[in-house]
Amino acid sequence: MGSRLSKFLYTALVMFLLWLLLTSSFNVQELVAGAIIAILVAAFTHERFTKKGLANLHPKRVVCMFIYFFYFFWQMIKANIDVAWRVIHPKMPINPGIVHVKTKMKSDFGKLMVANSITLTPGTLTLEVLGDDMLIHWIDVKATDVETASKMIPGVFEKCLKEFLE
Amino acid sequence: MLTIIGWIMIYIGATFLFLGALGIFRFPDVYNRLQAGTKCTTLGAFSSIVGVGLVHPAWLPKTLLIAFFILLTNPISSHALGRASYKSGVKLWEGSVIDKCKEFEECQKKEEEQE
Amino acid sequence: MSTLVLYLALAMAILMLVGAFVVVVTKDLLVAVIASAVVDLVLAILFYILQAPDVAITQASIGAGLTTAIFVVVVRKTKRFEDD
Amino acid sequence: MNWIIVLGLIALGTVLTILRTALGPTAPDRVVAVDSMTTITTALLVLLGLLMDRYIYLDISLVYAALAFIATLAIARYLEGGV
Repeated sequence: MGSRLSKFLYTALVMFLLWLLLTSSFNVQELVAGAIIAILVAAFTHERFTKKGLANLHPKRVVCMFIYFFYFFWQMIKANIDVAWRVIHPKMPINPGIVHVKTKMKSDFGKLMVANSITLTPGTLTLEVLGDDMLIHWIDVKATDVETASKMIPGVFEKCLKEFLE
Repeated sequence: MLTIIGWIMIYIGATFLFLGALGIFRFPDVYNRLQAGTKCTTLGAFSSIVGVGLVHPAWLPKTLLIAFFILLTNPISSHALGRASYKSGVKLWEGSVIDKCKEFEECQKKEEEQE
Repeated sequence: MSTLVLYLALAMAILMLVGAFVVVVTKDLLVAVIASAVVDLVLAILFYILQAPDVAITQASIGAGLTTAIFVVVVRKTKRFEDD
Repeated sequence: MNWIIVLGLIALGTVLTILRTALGPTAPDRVVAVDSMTTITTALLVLLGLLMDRYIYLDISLVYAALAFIATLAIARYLEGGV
Protein backbone atom coordinates (compact mmCIF):
# COMPACT_ATOMS: atom_id res chain seq x y z
CA MET A 1 0.00 0.00 0.00
CA GLY A 2 1.23 3.44 -0.89
CA SER A 3 2.45 6.10 1.48
CA ARG A 4 0.38 9.05 2.62
CA LEU A 5 2.13 11.50 0.31
CA SER A 6 1.54 9.49 -2.81
CA LYS A 7 -2.12 8.98 -1.87
CA PHE A 8 -2.45 12.73 -1.34
CA LEU A 9 -0.80 13.60 -4.66
CA TYR A 10 -2.92 11.11 -6.59
CA THR A 11 -6.17 12.43 -5.09
CA ALA A 12 -5.21 16.05 -5.76
CA LEU A 13 -4.31 15.19 -9.36
CA VAL A 14 -7.63 13.44 -10.03
CA MET A 15 -9.60 16.28 -8.42
CA PHE A 16 -7.74 18.89 -10.48
CA LEU A 17 -8.44 16.95 -13.70
CA LEU A 18 -12.13 16.83 -12.74
CA TRP A 19 -12.08 20.62 -12.19
CA LEU A 20 -10.51 21.12 -15.62
CA LEU A 21 -13.21 19.00 -17.24
CA LEU A 22 -15.95 20.88 -15.40
CA THR A 23 -14.81 24.41 -16.18
CA SER A 24 -12.99 23.65 -19.47
CA SER A 25 -11.14 26.98 -19.46
CA PHE A 26 -7.48 27.85 -18.98
CA ASN A 27 -7.98 31.21 -17.33
CA VAL A 28 -5.29 31.78 -14.66
CA GLN A 29 -7.74 32.69 -11.89
CA GLU A 30 -9.81 29.58 -12.43
CA LEU A 31 -6.70 27.40 -12.49
CA VAL A 32 -5.50 28.83 -9.13
CA ALA A 33 -8.91 28.41 -7.54
CA GLY A 34 -9.13 24.86 -8.84
CA ALA A 35 -5.69 23.98 -7.48
CA ILE A 36 -6.56 25.34 -4.02
CA ILE A 37 -9.86 23.45 -3.91
CA ALA A 38 -8.24 20.25 -5.16
CA ILE A 39 -5.60 20.42 -2.42
CA LEU A 40 -8.23 21.09 0.24
CA VAL A 41 -10.42 18.20 -0.89
CA ALA A 42 -7.40 15.89 -1.11
CA ALA A 43 -6.28 16.83 2.40
CA PHE A 44 -9.58 15.64 3.83
CA THR A 45 -10.39 12.61 1.72
CA HIS A 46 -7.17 10.95 0.56
CA GLU A 47 -7.44 8.12 3.09
CA ARG A 48 -10.77 6.97 1.71
CA PHE A 49 -10.31 7.82 -1.95
CA THR A 50 -7.48 5.47 -2.88
CA LYS A 51 -5.44 2.62 -1.47
CA LYS A 52 -2.43 2.52 -3.78
CA GLY A 53 -1.77 6.19 -4.48
CA LEU A 54 0.50 7.08 -7.37
CA ALA A 55 1.06 3.40 -8.18
CA ASN A 56 -2.24 3.59 -10.07
CA LEU A 57 -0.48 5.57 -12.79
CA HIS A 58 2.08 2.89 -13.68
CA PRO A 59 2.34 2.75 -17.53
CA LYS A 60 1.40 -0.92 -17.71
CA ARG A 61 -1.78 -0.25 -15.76
CA VAL A 62 -2.71 2.70 -17.98
CA VAL A 63 -2.19 0.70 -21.18
CA CYS A 64 -4.24 -2.16 -19.81
CA MET A 65 -6.99 0.26 -18.83
CA PHE A 66 -7.17 1.59 -22.39
CA ILE A 67 -7.33 -1.92 -23.83
CA TYR A 68 -10.06 -2.74 -21.34
CA PHE A 69 -12.07 0.31 -22.30
CA PHE A 70 -11.95 -0.43 -26.01
CA TYR A 71 -12.88 -4.06 -25.46
CA PHE A 72 -15.68 -2.92 -23.17
CA PHE A 73 -17.09 -0.52 -25.76
CA TRP A 74 -17.01 -3.19 -28.43
CA GLN A 75 -18.91 -5.56 -26.14
CA MET A 76 -21.39 -2.82 -25.28
CA ILE A 77 -22.19 -2.12 -28.93
CA LYS A 78 -22.67 -5.85 -29.55
CA ALA A 79 -24.96 -6.06 -26.52
CA ASN A 80 -27.10 -3.22 -27.77
CA ILE A 81 -27.51 -4.63 -31.27
CA ASP A 82 -28.45 -7.96 -29.68
CA VAL A 83 -31.08 -6.48 -27.37
CA ALA A 84 -32.43 -4.20 -30.12
CA TRP A 85 -32.86 -7.19 -32.40
CA ARG A 86 -34.78 -9.00 -29.69
CA VAL A 87 -36.97 -5.94 -29.18
CA ILE A 88 -38.00 -5.40 -32.80
CA HIS A 89 -38.40 -9.10 -33.63
CA PRO A 90 -42.17 -9.73 -33.69
CA LYS A 91 -41.95 -12.96 -31.68
CA MET A 92 -39.44 -11.71 -29.05
CA PRO A 93 -36.96 -14.66 -29.01
CA ILE A 94 -36.09 -14.49 -25.31
CA ASN A 95 -35.17 -17.38 -23.05
CA PRO A 96 -34.54 -15.79 -19.67
CA GLY A 97 -33.35 -17.21 -16.37
CA ILE A 98 -31.15 -16.54 -13.34
CA VAL A 99 -27.74 -18.26 -13.22
CA HIS A 100 -25.03 -18.40 -10.58
CA VAL A 101 -21.37 -17.58 -11.33
CA LYS A 102 -18.23 -17.17 -9.26
CA THR A 103 -15.85 -14.22 -9.49
CA LYS A 104 -12.14 -14.18 -8.80
CA MET A 105 -11.88 -10.51 -7.81
CA LYS A 106 -10.95 -9.79 -4.20
CA SER A 107 -11.33 -6.04 -3.64
CA ASP A 108 -14.66 -4.24 -3.44
CA PHE A 109 -13.82 -1.87 -6.28
CA GLY A 110 -12.90 -4.81 -8.50
CA LYS A 111 -16.25 -6.44 -7.77
CA LEU A 112 -18.02 -3.17 -8.58
CA MET A 113 -16.24 -2.91 -11.94
CA VAL A 114 -16.96 -6.55 -12.83
CA ALA A 115 -20.62 -6.17 -11.88
CA ASN A 116 -21.01 -2.96 -13.88
CA SER A 117 -19.31 -4.51 -16.90
CA ILE A 118 -21.56 -7.55 -16.69
CA THR A 119 -24.61 -5.33 -16.56
CA LEU A 120 -23.65 -3.47 -19.71
CA THR A 121 -22.61 -6.48 -21.83
CA PRO A 122 -24.65 -8.94 -23.90
CA GLY A 123 -27.88 -10.03 -22.29
CA THR A 124 -26.75 -10.18 -18.68
CA LEU A 125 -27.70 -8.20 -15.58
CA THR A 126 -26.22 -8.53 -12.10
CA LEU A 127 -28.91 -9.11 -9.50
CA GLU A 128 -26.96 -9.87 -6.32
CA VAL A 129 -23.34 -10.03 -5.16
CA LEU A 130 -22.65 -12.15 -2.07
CA GLY A 131 -18.94 -12.49 -1.42
CA ASP A 132 -17.60 -14.53 -4.34
CA ASP A 133 -20.99 -15.50 -5.68
CA MET A 134 -22.88 -13.46 -8.25
CA LEU A 135 -26.46 -14.06 -9.33
CA ILE A 136 -27.03 -12.97 -12.90
CA HIS A 137 -30.19 -12.60 -14.94
CA TRP A 138 -29.44 -13.85 -18.44
CA ILE A 139 -31.82 -13.04 -21.26
CA ASP A 140 -30.80 -16.07 -23.33
CA VAL A 141 -29.56 -18.89 -21.09
CA LYS A 142 -26.93 -21.06 -22.74
CA ALA A 143 -25.34 -22.85 -19.76
CA THR A 144 -26.83 -23.55 -16.36
CA ASP A 145 -23.98 -25.03 -14.29
CA VAL A 146 -21.59 -22.81 -12.36
CA GLU A 147 -18.28 -23.52 -14.14
CA THR A 148 -19.43 -23.04 -17.73
CA ALA A 149 -21.40 -19.92 -16.89
CA SER A 150 -18.44 -18.45 -14.99
CA LYS A 151 -16.27 -19.01 -18.03
CA MET A 152 -18.80 -17.48 -20.40
CA ILE A 153 -19.90 -14.36 -18.53
CA PRO A 154 -17.19 -12.64 -16.45
CA GLY A 155 -14.18 -14.63 -17.74
CA VAL A 156 -12.67 -12.23 -20.24
CA PHE A 157 -13.24 -9.09 -18.20
CA GLU A 158 -11.51 -10.48 -15.15
CA LYS A 159 -8.25 -11.15 -16.99
CA CYS A 160 -7.70 -7.53 -17.89
CA LEU A 161 -9.28 -6.04 -14.78
CA LYS A 162 -6.98 -8.11 -12.56
CA GLU A 163 -3.99 -6.58 -14.33
CA PHE A 164 -4.76 -2.99 -13.52
CA LEU A 165 -6.66 -3.27 -10.27
CA GLU A 166 -4.85 -5.86 -8.17
CA MET B 1 -16.34 16.31 -41.14
CA LEU B 2 -16.68 16.23 -37.35
CA THR B 3 -20.18 17.64 -37.73
CA ILE B 4 -21.22 14.76 -39.97
CA ILE B 5 -19.81 12.15 -37.56
CA GLY B 6 -21.56 13.92 -34.70
CA TRP B 7 -24.89 13.91 -36.49
CA ILE B 8 -24.54 10.22 -37.31
CA MET B 9 -23.89 9.51 -33.64
CA ILE B 10 -26.92 11.57 -32.62
CA TYR B 11 -29.09 9.58 -35.03
CA ILE B 12 -27.78 6.27 -33.69
CA GLY B 13 -28.35 7.45 -30.13
CA ALA B 14 -31.92 8.60 -30.79
CA THR B 15 -32.72 5.29 -32.47
CA PHE B 16 -31.38 3.31 -29.53
CA LEU B 17 -33.26 5.47 -27.04
CA PHE B 18 -36.48 4.78 -28.93
CA LEU B 19 -35.73 1.04 -29.10
CA GLY B 20 -35.05 0.94 -25.36
CA ALA B 21 -38.39 2.58 -24.65
CA LEU B 22 -40.09 0.13 -27.02
CA GLY B 23 -38.41 -2.74 -25.18
CA ILE B 24 -39.69 -1.43 -21.88
CA PHE B 25 -43.16 -1.34 -23.37
CA ARG B 26 -43.07 -4.81 -24.96
CA PHE B 27 -41.11 -7.18 -22.73
CA PRO B 28 -43.08 -9.43 -20.38
CA ASP B 29 -41.53 -9.08 -16.89
CA VAL B 30 -39.50 -6.66 -14.77
CA TYR B 31 -36.11 -8.26 -15.33
CA ASN B 32 -36.35 -8.28 -19.12
CA ARG B 33 -37.59 -4.71 -19.06
CA LEU B 34 -34.59 -3.83 -16.93
CA GLN B 35 -32.30 -5.40 -19.53
CA ALA B 36 -33.73 -3.31 -22.36
CA GLY B 37 -34.00 -0.20 -20.22
CA THR B 38 -30.42 -0.35 -19.04
CA LYS B 39 -28.49 -1.34 -22.12
CA CYS B 40 -30.29 0.51 -24.88
CA THR B 41 -30.80 3.75 -22.99
CA THR B 42 -27.21 3.81 -21.71
CA LEU B 43 -25.69 3.43 -25.17
CA GLY B 44 -28.30 5.75 -26.68
CA ALA B 45 -27.67 8.52 -24.17
CA PHE B 46 -23.90 8.04 -24.38
CA SER B 47 -23.87 8.16 -28.17
CA SER B 48 -26.14 11.18 -28.55
CA ILE B 49 -24.37 13.19 -25.82
CA VAL B 50 -20.91 12.56 -27.30
CA GLY B 51 -22.40 13.36 -30.70
CA VAL B 52 -23.44 16.78 -29.43
CA GLY B 53 -19.89 17.25 -28.18
CA LEU B 54 -18.53 16.43 -31.65
CA VAL B 55 -20.91 18.82 -33.41
CA HIS B 56 -19.81 21.61 -31.05
CA PRO B 57 -16.14 20.83 -30.23
CA ALA B 58 -15.86 23.52 -27.52
CA TRP B 59 -18.42 21.60 -25.46
CA LEU B 60 -16.58 18.27 -25.66
CA PRO B 61 -15.12 18.13 -22.07
CA LYS B 62 -18.42 18.73 -20.32
CA THR B 63 -20.35 16.35 -22.55
CA LEU B 64 -17.72 13.67 -21.89
CA LEU B 65 -18.21 14.23 -18.16
CA ILE B 66 -22.01 13.88 -18.45
CA ALA B 67 -21.61 10.71 -20.50
CA PHE B 68 -19.19 9.32 -17.92
CA PHE B 69 -21.66 9.99 -15.10
CA ILE B 70 -24.38 8.18 -17.01
CA LEU B 71 -22.08 5.24 -17.71
CA LEU B 72 -21.24 5.02 -14.01
CA THR B 73 -24.63 5.53 -12.35
CA ASN B 74 -26.97 3.66 -14.69
CA PRO B 75 -25.74 0.10 -14.00
CA ILE B 76 -25.74 0.78 -10.25
CA SER B 77 -29.36 1.91 -10.18
CA SER B 78 -30.47 -0.96 -12.39
CA HIS B 79 -28.67 -3.43 -10.13
CA ALA B 80 -30.38 -1.96 -7.07
CA LEU B 81 -33.75 -2.12 -8.81
CA GLY B 82 -33.28 -5.73 -9.88
CA ARG B 83 -32.33 -6.83 -6.39
CA ALA B 84 -35.17 -4.86 -4.83
CA SER B 85 -37.76 -6.31 -7.19
CA TYR B 86 -36.54 -9.85 -6.49
CA LYS B 87 -36.67 -9.27 -2.75
CA SER B 88 -40.10 -7.69 -2.89
CA GLY B 89 -41.40 -10.88 -4.43
CA VAL B 90 -41.91 -10.15 -8.13
CA LYS B 91 -42.21 -13.47 -9.99
CA LEU B 92 -40.21 -14.29 -13.08
CA TRP B 93 -41.96 -14.64 -16.42
CA GLU B 94 -43.47 -18.12 -16.83
CA GLY B 95 -41.26 -18.90 -19.83
CA SER B 96 -38.10 -18.59 -17.72
CA VAL B 97 -35.69 -21.50 -17.81
CA ILE B 98 -33.91 -21.56 -14.47
CA ASP B 99 -33.91 -19.71 -11.15
CA LYS B 100 -30.77 -20.23 -9.09
CA CYS B 101 -31.82 -17.50 -6.66
CA LYS B 102 -33.98 -19.93 -4.75
CA GLU B 103 -30.85 -21.63 -3.39
CA PHE B 104 -29.72 -18.54 -1.51
CA GLU B 105 -31.38 -17.35 1.65
CA GLU B 106 -30.24 -13.76 1.29
CA CYS B 107 -32.30 -13.29 -1.84
CA GLN B 108 -35.59 -14.23 -0.26
CA LYS B 109 -38.07 -11.74 1.02
CA LYS B 110 -37.79 -10.99 4.71
CA GLU B 111 -41.09 -11.45 6.51
CA GLU B 112 -41.85 -8.40 8.61
CA GLU B 113 -44.72 -6.42 9.93
CA GLN B 114 -45.68 -3.39 7.91
CA GLU B 115 -47.55 -1.53 10.62
CA MET C 1 -37.40 25.83 -35.29
CA SER C 2 -39.30 27.77 -32.67
CA THR C 3 -42.55 26.07 -33.72
CA LEU C 4 -40.81 22.72 -33.23
CA VAL C 5 -39.86 23.66 -29.68
CA LEU C 6 -43.43 24.85 -29.12
CA TYR C 7 -44.86 21.50 -30.20
CA LEU C 8 -42.38 19.75 -27.90
CA ALA C 9 -43.54 21.94 -24.99
CA LEU C 10 -47.15 21.03 -25.81
CA ALA C 11 -46.35 17.32 -25.82
CA MET C 12 -44.54 17.66 -22.49
CA ALA C 13 -47.53 19.48 -20.95
CA ILE C 14 -49.84 16.64 -22.03
CA LEU C 15 -47.43 14.08 -20.52
CA MET C 16 -47.44 16.06 -17.29
CA LEU C 17 -51.23 15.88 -17.23
CA VAL C 18 -51.07 12.09 -17.64
CA GLY C 19 -48.65 11.84 -14.70
CA ALA C 20 -50.82 14.09 -12.51
CA PHE C 21 -53.88 12.00 -13.38
CA VAL C 22 -52.10 8.85 -12.22
CA VAL C 23 -51.16 10.62 -8.96
CA VAL C 24 -54.79 11.52 -8.27
CA VAL C 25 -56.38 8.22 -9.27
CA THR C 26 -54.14 5.56 -7.72
CA LYS C 27 -54.69 3.95 -4.31
CA ASP C 28 -51.07 2.82 -3.90
CA LEU C 29 -49.15 5.73 -2.38
CA LEU C 30 -45.76 4.48 -3.62
CA VAL C 31 -47.10 4.63 -7.18
CA ALA C 32 -48.26 8.16 -6.46
CA VAL C 33 -44.72 9.07 -5.34
CA ILE C 34 -43.25 7.60 -8.54
CA ALA C 35 -45.75 9.44 -10.73
CA SER C 36 -45.07 12.71 -8.92
CA ALA C 37 -41.38 12.16 -9.71
CA VAL C 38 -42.42 11.98 -13.37
CA VAL C 39 -44.36 15.26 -13.00
CA ASP C 40 -41.27 16.92 -11.49
CA LEU C 41 -39.10 15.60 -14.32
CA VAL C 42 -41.37 16.92 -17.05
CA LEU C 43 -41.79 20.22 -15.23
CA ALA C 44 -38.01 20.67 -15.30
CA ILE C 45 -38.02 20.08 -19.07
CA LEU C 46 -40.81 22.65 -19.45
CA PHE C 47 -38.86 25.28 -17.49
CA TYR C 48 -35.88 24.48 -19.67
CA ILE C 49 -37.83 24.90 -22.90
CA LEU C 50 -39.28 28.20 -21.68
CA GLN C 51 -35.68 29.46 -21.26
CA ALA C 52 -35.41 29.63 -17.48
CA PRO C 53 -32.23 27.64 -16.81
CA ASP C 54 -31.80 28.66 -13.16
CA VAL C 55 -35.34 27.64 -12.21
CA ALA C 56 -34.84 24.41 -14.13
CA ILE C 57 -31.61 23.62 -12.28
CA THR C 58 -33.33 24.09 -8.91
CA GLN C 59 -36.35 22.09 -9.97
CA ALA C 60 -34.09 19.29 -11.21
CA SER C 61 -32.01 19.02 -8.07
CA ILE C 62 -34.85 19.41 -5.54
CA GLY C 63 -37.58 17.66 -7.47
CA ALA C 64 -35.56 14.75 -8.76
CA GLY C 65 -33.51 13.86 -5.73
CA LEU C 66 -34.79 15.34 -2.51
CA THR C 67 -38.60 15.37 -2.76
CA THR C 68 -38.87 11.77 -3.87
CA ALA C 69 -36.53 10.54 -1.13
CA ILE C 70 -38.45 12.44 1.58
CA PHE C 71 -41.81 11.16 0.29
CA VAL C 72 -40.46 7.60 0.31
CA VAL C 73 -39.39 8.00 3.94
CA VAL C 74 -42.85 9.37 4.78
CA VAL C 75 -44.59 6.43 3.08
CA ARG C 76 -42.31 4.11 5.03
CA LYS C 77 -43.19 5.74 8.33
CA THR C 78 -46.94 5.71 7.76
CA LYS C 79 -48.61 3.15 5.47
CA ARG C 80 -48.56 2.29 1.83
CA PHE C 81 -52.14 1.65 0.76
CA GLU C 82 -54.92 4.16 0.98
CA ASP C 83 -58.23 3.16 2.60
CA ASP C 84 -61.39 3.09 0.56
CA MET D 1 -35.44 18.08 -40.93
CA ASN D 2 -32.74 16.51 -38.74
CA TRP D 3 -34.30 17.92 -35.63
CA ILE D 4 -37.80 16.71 -36.49
CA ILE D 5 -36.61 13.10 -36.80
CA VAL D 6 -34.40 13.10 -33.69
CA LEU D 7 -36.81 14.91 -31.39
CA GLY D 8 -39.70 12.86 -32.77
CA LEU D 9 -37.95 9.58 -31.93
CA ILE D 10 -37.12 10.77 -28.43
CA ALA D 11 -40.63 12.10 -27.82
CA LEU D 12 -42.11 8.77 -28.95
CA GLY D 13 -39.81 6.99 -26.53
CA THR D 14 -40.91 9.26 -23.69
CA VAL D 15 -44.56 8.58 -24.52
CA LEU D 16 -43.93 4.81 -24.39
CA THR D 17 -42.22 5.01 -20.99
CA ILE D 18 -45.03 7.21 -19.64
CA LEU D 19 -47.55 4.63 -20.86
CA ARG D 20 -45.61 1.91 -19.04
CA THR D 21 -45.59 4.09 -15.93
CA ALA D 22 -49.36 4.51 -16.09
CA LEU D 23 -50.15 0.88 -16.98
CA GLY D 24 -47.42 -1.16 -15.27
CA PRO D 25 -48.87 -3.94 -13.14
CA THR D 26 -46.45 -3.73 -10.18
CA ALA D 27 -44.52 -0.89 -8.57
CA PRO D 28 -41.06 -2.10 -9.80
CA ASP D 29 -42.29 -1.89 -13.40
CA ARG D 30 -43.11 1.76 -12.91
CA VAL D 31 -39.78 2.49 -11.26
CA VAL D 32 -37.94 0.87 -14.18
CA ALA D 33 -39.89 3.02 -16.61
CA VAL D 34 -39.18 6.21 -14.63
CA ASP D 35 -35.48 5.35 -14.37
CA SER D 36 -35.02 4.93 -18.10
CA MET D 37 -37.16 8.01 -18.70
CA THR D 38 -34.63 9.92 -16.60
CA THR D 39 -31.82 8.76 -18.86
CA ILE D 40 -33.79 9.67 -21.98
CA THR D 41 -34.49 13.08 -20.47
CA THR D 42 -30.81 13.72 -19.81
CA ALA D 43 -30.04 13.08 -23.46
CA LEU D 44 -32.98 15.24 -24.50
CA LEU D 45 -31.73 18.15 -22.38
CA VAL D 46 -28.28 18.00 -24.00
CA LEU D 47 -29.84 17.88 -27.46
CA LEU D 48 -32.07 20.87 -26.68
CA GLY D 49 -28.97 22.70 -25.49
CA LEU D 50 -27.48 22.14 -28.95
CA LEU D 51 -30.72 23.25 -30.63
CA MET D 52 -30.91 26.50 -28.67
CA ASP D 53 -27.12 26.95 -28.70
CA ARG D 54 -26.66 27.82 -25.01
CA TYR D 55 -23.65 26.47 -23.13
CA ILE D 56 -25.21 26.95 -19.69
CA TYR D 57 -27.93 24.43 -20.45
CA LEU D 58 -25.39 21.62 -20.14
CA ASP D 59 -25.13 22.30 -16.39
CA ILE D 60 -28.75 21.27 -15.85
CA SER D 61 -28.08 18.01 -17.61
CA LEU D 62 -25.00 17.45 -15.45
CA VAL D 63 -26.99 18.01 -12.25
CA TYR D 64 -29.64 15.67 -13.54
CA ALA D 65 -27.19 12.90 -14.43
CA ALA D 66 -25.58 13.12 -11.00
CA LEU D 67 -28.70 13.48 -8.84
CA ALA D 68 -31.58 11.67 -10.49
CA PHE D 69 -30.46 8.22 -9.45
CA ILE D 70 -30.79 9.12 -5.76
CA ALA D 71 -34.57 8.89 -6.17
CA THR D 72 -34.25 5.48 -7.81
CA LEU D 73 -31.97 4.27 -5.03
CA ALA D 74 -34.39 5.51 -2.35
CA ILE D 75 -37.33 3.69 -3.90
CA ALA D 76 -35.22 0.55 -4.35
CA ARG D 77 -34.25 0.63 -0.67
CA TYR D 78 -37.89 0.99 0.26
CA LEU D 79 -38.89 -2.03 -1.84
CA GLU D 80 -36.15 -4.10 -0.23
CA GLY D 81 -37.59 -3.38 3.19
CA GLY D 82 -35.39 -0.68 4.73
CA VAL D 83 -34.78 2.99 4.05
